[in-house]
Amino acid sequence: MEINYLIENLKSLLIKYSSDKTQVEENLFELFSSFQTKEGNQNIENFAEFVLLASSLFEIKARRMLPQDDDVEWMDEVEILKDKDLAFARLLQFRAFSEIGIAMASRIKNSENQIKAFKYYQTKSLFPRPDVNYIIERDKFFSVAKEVFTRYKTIEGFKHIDKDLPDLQIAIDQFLKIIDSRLTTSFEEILRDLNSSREAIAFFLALLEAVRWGFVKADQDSIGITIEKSYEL
Amino acid sequence: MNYKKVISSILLISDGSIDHEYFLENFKIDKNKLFKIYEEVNESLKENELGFYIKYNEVSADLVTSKDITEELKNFKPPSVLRGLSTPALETLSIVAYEQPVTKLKVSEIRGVESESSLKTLEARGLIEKSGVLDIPGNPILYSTTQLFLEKMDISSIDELPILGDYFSNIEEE
Amino acid sequence: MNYKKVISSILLISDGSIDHEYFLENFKIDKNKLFKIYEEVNESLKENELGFYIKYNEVSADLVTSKDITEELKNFKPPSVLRGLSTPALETLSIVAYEQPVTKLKVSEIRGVESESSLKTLEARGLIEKSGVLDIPGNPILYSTTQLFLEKMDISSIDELPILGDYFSNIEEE
Repeated sequence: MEINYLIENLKSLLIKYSSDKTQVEENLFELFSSFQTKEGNQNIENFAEFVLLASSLFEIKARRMLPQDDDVEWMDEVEILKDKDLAFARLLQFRAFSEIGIAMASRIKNSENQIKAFKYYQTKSLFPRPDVNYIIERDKFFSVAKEVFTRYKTIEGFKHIDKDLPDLQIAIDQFLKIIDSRLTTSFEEILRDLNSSREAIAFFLALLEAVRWGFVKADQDSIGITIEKSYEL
Repeated sequence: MNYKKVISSILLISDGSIDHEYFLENFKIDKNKLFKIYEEVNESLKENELGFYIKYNEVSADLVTSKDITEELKNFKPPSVLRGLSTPALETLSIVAYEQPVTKLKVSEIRGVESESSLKTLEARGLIEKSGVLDIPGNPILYSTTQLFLEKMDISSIDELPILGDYFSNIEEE
Repeated sequence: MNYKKVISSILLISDGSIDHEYFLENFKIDKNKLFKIYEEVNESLKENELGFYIKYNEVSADLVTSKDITEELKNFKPPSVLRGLSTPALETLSIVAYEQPVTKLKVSEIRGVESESSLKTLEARGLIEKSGVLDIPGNPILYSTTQLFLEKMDISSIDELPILGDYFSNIEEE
């Protein structure tokens, strides 16, 4: 039940976008209030994850990455910035790099299928000691040590970096597969086939990404979010 | 000297790939001859159905397993350099790759968010490194991709990175 | 499955020798068959004059360089790609230095990333060594720094490493 409430809230963040900041703020406030009322909840980790995702969504939202209604509201907003062209270029640039990052990752994954010979230890019997020319710069060594232990001390602060979040790429692939087979569907319909809140989150993010890339169009009405395959690409 | 024998075994026990330059200098042979030796080794390995071969590009060579047995080797596969890397980290990696050398500020500007932790994560993975400082007040640190990044991308220099446009020729049509 | 292909490549990428048991269990073959495969691989390697072979005893097998080229290899020490120590290697080295004896898991935990390959690199360079096992289930290997490390750092014992102050002392309290 809680999770449904959260998803509802996230949906309003996504779809009911309003240039009125207070709307977004209210939504976030509600979202966070709902965590507070769950005092002593054992699932605090799940919620923490959710807050993280919610804030990522909010961030994406804040960057106006999502296409708005027909009146291209975001253009007006870009106008507000001193240098419209620069802002637009950056927007494109960001979209580009975001996509390239994923393309590069799949290329790296592919190349990692070829595993390298690892027999360096055999040189130990060939040479008394590996004769590798290197020096350890003391200052660098200590500054690295300091940095790594500082990081460890504050590891809570950026644990999310390595946190085992749902694999977005897999979710996107699955999501697009569903869209390809159904052409038109709704977010609710997709949720029905899922087994866990984690998957729901992943699919929600996948929906965002797909909208962002222009693979699908999403509309919200009183029933829910309708998703339609986009043929413009 | 039996080059085939010595070169194949050096590739076996080397830590990482070996620059062609190393063989050319030590064995006083030319690049054509060296590539011919690689090819001879590879033919032998293939004919005899051994599961590895010499993979080489314009710069270096190494012994690696064939792609067609990836599934069977999965127990021996080292953890991926990408393990646990988030989308933000990948974004940051792509910006460093294409804009290098690049400062933290520039990366943050492009992404629209503070990018220090992503840069640190990528640096700790060995995918990027500090490559110098910018000659302006404050001397901000410049980041570049590493040799490991090239290896992982399966290219021999950053000039071989695909042209940006190739990734998404669709954007302009939107 | 093409056993020859898979077994030869597993031996290529393994870190150390592989117990026959591993192949027998995973591939459901008997020891005779396994040894026959080793011999087949060795024949192919020998016929084609490649500089390595499968060396095996009653317990395990590994792909090693042929004895007859030991001399040549001594003259041509394979160069190391990582001539200096990369940031990941330095990070790992500093953790081993300050936390020794320490397991791979602990190192990975502190760094926040899988650290196996860095440990291997440092071990291969003689800067750290296996110094025992932890007396808990699974008996994880403990790593410590070596005499060479002390020499490189120009200190006579690890007690001479500078105290990292707050950074370090707080960790133990956690």
